[in-house]
Amino acid sequence: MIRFVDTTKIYSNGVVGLKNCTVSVEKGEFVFVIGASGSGKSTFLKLIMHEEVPTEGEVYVNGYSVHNMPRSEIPFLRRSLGVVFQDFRLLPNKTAYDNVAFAMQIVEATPREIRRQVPLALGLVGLSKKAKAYPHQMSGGEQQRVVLARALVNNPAVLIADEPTGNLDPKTSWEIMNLLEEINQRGTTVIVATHEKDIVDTMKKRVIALERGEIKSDEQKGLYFNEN
Amino acid sequence: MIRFVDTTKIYSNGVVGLKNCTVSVEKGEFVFVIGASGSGKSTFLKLIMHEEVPTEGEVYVNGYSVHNMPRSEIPFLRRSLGVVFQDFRLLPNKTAYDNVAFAMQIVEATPREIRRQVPLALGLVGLSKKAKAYPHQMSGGEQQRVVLARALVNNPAVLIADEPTGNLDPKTSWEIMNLLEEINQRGTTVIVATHEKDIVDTMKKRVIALERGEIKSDEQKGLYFNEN
Amino acid sequence: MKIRTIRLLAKEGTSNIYKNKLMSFASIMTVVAALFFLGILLLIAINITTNIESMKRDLEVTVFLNVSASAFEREEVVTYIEQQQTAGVVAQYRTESKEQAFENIRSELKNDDLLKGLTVENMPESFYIKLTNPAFSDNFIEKLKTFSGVNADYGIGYDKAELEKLEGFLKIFNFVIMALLVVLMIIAVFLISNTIRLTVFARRREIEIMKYVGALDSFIRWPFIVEGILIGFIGAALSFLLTSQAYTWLQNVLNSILISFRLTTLSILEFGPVALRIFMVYSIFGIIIGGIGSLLSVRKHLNV
Amino acid sequence: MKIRTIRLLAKEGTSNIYKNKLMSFASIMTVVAALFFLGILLLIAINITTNIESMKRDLEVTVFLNVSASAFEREEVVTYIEQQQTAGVVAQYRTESKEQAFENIRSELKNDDLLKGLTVENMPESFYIKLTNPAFSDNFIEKLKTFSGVNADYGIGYDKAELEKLEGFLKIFNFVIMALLVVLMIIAVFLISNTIRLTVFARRREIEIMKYVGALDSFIRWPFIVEGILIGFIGAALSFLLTSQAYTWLQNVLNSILISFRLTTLSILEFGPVALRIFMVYSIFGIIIGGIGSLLSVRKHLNV
Ligand SMILES: Nc1ncnc2c1ncn2[C@@H]1O[C@H](COP(=O)(O)OP(=O)(O)OP(=O)(O)O)[C@@H](O)[C@H]1O
Ligand SMILES: Nc1ncnc2c1ncn2[C@@H]1O[C@H](COP(=O)(O)OP(=O)(O)OP(=O)(O)O)[C@@H](O)[C@H]1O
Ligand SMILES: [Mg+2]
Ligand SMILES: [Mg+2]
Repeated sequence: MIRFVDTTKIYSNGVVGLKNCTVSVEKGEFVFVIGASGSGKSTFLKLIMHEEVPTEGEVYVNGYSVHNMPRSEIPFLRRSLGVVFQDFRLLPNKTAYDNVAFAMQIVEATPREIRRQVPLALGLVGLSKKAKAYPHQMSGGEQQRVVLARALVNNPAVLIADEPTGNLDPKTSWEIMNLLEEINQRGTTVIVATHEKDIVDTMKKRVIALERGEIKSDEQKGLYFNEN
Repeated sequence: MIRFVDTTKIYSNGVVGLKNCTVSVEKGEFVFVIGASGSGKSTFLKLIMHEEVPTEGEVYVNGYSVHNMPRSEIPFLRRSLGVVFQDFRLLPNKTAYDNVAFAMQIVEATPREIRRQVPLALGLVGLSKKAKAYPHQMSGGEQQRVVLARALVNNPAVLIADEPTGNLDPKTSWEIMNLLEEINQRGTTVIVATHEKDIVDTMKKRVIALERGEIKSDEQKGLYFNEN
Repeated sequence: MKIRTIRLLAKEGTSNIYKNKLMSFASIMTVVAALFFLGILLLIAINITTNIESMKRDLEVTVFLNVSASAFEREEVVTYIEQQQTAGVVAQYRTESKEQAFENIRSELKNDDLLKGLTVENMPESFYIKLTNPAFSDNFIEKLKTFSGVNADYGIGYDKAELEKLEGFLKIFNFVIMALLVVLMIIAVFLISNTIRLTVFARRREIEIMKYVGALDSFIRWPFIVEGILIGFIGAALSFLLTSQAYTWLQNVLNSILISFRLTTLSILEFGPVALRIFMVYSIFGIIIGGIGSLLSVRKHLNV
Repeated sequence: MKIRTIRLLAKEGTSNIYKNKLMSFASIMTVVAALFFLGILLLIAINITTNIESMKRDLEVTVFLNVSASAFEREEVVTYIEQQQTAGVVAQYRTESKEQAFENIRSELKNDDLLKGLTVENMPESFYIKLTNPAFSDNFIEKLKTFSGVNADYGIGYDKAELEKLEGFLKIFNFVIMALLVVLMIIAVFLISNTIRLTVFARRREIEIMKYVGALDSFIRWPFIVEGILIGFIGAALSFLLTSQAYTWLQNVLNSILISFRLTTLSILEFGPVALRIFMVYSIFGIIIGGIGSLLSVRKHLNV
């Protein structure tokens, strides 16, 4: 499903984002990616969605080889992924509803499907009442949940979430995590970069720990990495 | 120091941000503001820094009455506060160093002071190595710490932090919290909106809990609000 | 692409005009300003050309008959001129009789001493002929010379020098105005696409976000193109209104100046007859630049 | 505000031009385009005005002496004209002797019949006088009439009609060109400030952030004003270069057209003598619009 082969990402200013990373995630897995701030979690996820391209090595996602991909295929790769961005990336001129609907419009869903799925997705993240609000009219946590709804709405094969609960209170965080687990049980591969020790420790999923761009450990039923 | 008198904030779209809130924070206190996503924490903090103005009621901060304030005094109110914004608000065209330096330039600090203080502040948040990086070249947690450095650098009378550890791993979060406590011990009033149950429970500070815009509880040495 | 998607994208483009008010306003106003100035200049050019052309047409061919020309000889000439008039070569003509010629020369010379040798009888009759087009003059004059009644000695007058001067003016004027129009056109294209580029630049984050969510280039591009075309068209329509108002006002002021200076040979064109053409030019210009400007501006930001 | 802060803000404004390349480029190019077009139009206007003015000066006062005027009477007139020349009223003059007059009338009339009564002796001598300024004509002509040698019957010729026609042209032209220039100026101001507004709009978040961090309005404003002024000046300088190139080229082309049409009375101004003035106009215009445009654009976003 997702495979990194000796992948290295060095940013244009010389900073190492990821170093000699070899790892694979199979279909249907639920994986936590942990690590200190700046350890390369987002870089790892950005390489999957072709936001960044590897400097060296290879990345394969859903049958695409991301490291040398024709421009025209990138949108299709991304459509097979649902992404919760760490910095949200909501369209500022669209309401919560329209932001979620947008993800369906680009795959040319019928208006009927859109009318059914979008409220459902907003309901799942507990934002039915904010459907008409614009991003700047929502709290941080609300925006974050809209992004999650957008990532879910097309039932992607892979769900990538970069700190999806960073702006959420523990109760809502748990609700969201349970939601992700449920989605995972329905067959979606889920990859979550997170800092929530509680959640990682409780859920007992596979944990990939990064340190300064390198994979430090990769355990099934892992715990939140105990720093020193 | 900071006093809310029956303050209500209703946003232009009719959403209630804060309702009949009466509370005061004295000089030198350390206060956690907690609550579910959308409960009004950011609204509370935005009213203090005059980003929003109350619809009803009054807000006093550092001797300014925020609810009806001449335009020309707003900058001086804000200079008496150091703010960590939930959405960061770094200047995109400036490096980490310059972003922090900017906060000193506006109060017309001498170049010598700037050269001394800025690296110090960046060092405190563990970002000495990222001084030359632009915001888009930093990870989420790194950006968040630059914002904190900017908030600290002028030794403000009040430090307001809106989820300052939302993008940080537990270890770094603790370092930051210890830093805030240290600053508080040196006399700065600190107000932190947060979701980190662990931290709130461990630090045993005053906790103001919000629910749907209303103050639900306000306890010295409080614990993270147990929902239901 | 499905039909409902096309409709969706068109709607999107339209509503973006409202949503980005300041930027739409800026773009529309740039189109208005550029087209307005282009149009006014074009109208002035048309006016001047028309006037110089009409001055050229006002040049007369002057033909003197022999002092002793017979009635038959005279008739021959008149017939020829009138036949040419039917053929569309001659626009109009007038004759000057011997009596009129005498009166004219007398009032011209003033000094009676000089008139001693002149009588009505030894004055020639003459014709003043306006051609529809100065290009006919050479043939026409050649033909006239062959009539026996025509006095070839006096020469058949046609102010070649004046004609050449006018043509010189016209050429200079056309050259300057063409240069100005070309430059102005380039500037207009440049300014409009510049503005569009800025407005798209201000929304580059949005474009990037759409790409990150998996949108195809065309899905992102079309609303911008629709928006550009609409902005171009709205700008053109407003500019047309402005032009017609401004031109009508200019026309009135100029007409009163013309009258006060008795420059009655000059005339200012009406706006009505050229209105449709101006509107078409504006619309096509606006739409094309708006659409292409958007297309090119968006393209740059699609590469993420 | 402390001196080091002023220096800081000036530096900030300068470096922002680099940091926002696309937007600086757009603004500068708008300034270049607007000023360039303004300048070319201005130069054309100056040329046409100068030429019409010189045509007005080329109009001659025609004075006939009496056929029987004595040498003394003639001398009186010549003395007066030359004295006026010294006084700066008369630009130059030439005389036409009786012999020349006879030759001229003979070649003009062509028909020898008409010349029967004319001899060299009964032709008048005449003067053709160019004035430095048509406004002197009335006084000058009045005075000439008082000389006994001057033939007042013939009238003292001065082509009032031609003068009025030229003045009419000049007035129309001045009016049209002033209208165009004013409109163009407004459009230029509008376009430039429009562009600046867009570039500031694209940076409104930055402005807001600065405000949220506690910056004074002036602290935010000054870098933008410096940036605006610099952009205005750079645009003006580039526009000046472009104008001088384009004008020199236009001048060459027009000169060759003028020569080929033998319109030697027309002349095209050199760029050199007006260069400095044009540069000043451009700079002042660019700097003022750039500065004020920035100021006004920033102001809107300071209210947070
Ligand atoms: N565009 C970029 N250009 C240069 N350096 C970058 C860029 N993006 C990230 N980096 C650097 O690469 C390293 C890894 O960044 P990354 O965003 O992957 O961290 P992260 O694990 O997501 O951290 P966080 O938990 O704070 O989000 C960091 O040191 C960061 O400064
Ligand atoms: N500018 C705005 N316009 C309209 N409604 C707003 C605006 N800002 C916030 N709100 C609404 O006001 C309520 C309180 O928002 P606030 O940002 O204070 O929540 P919060 O406690 O900070 O939440 P979070 O933990 O998710 O950041 C929310 O329901 C939110 O949707
Ligand atoms: Mg990250
Ligand atoms: Mg908040």
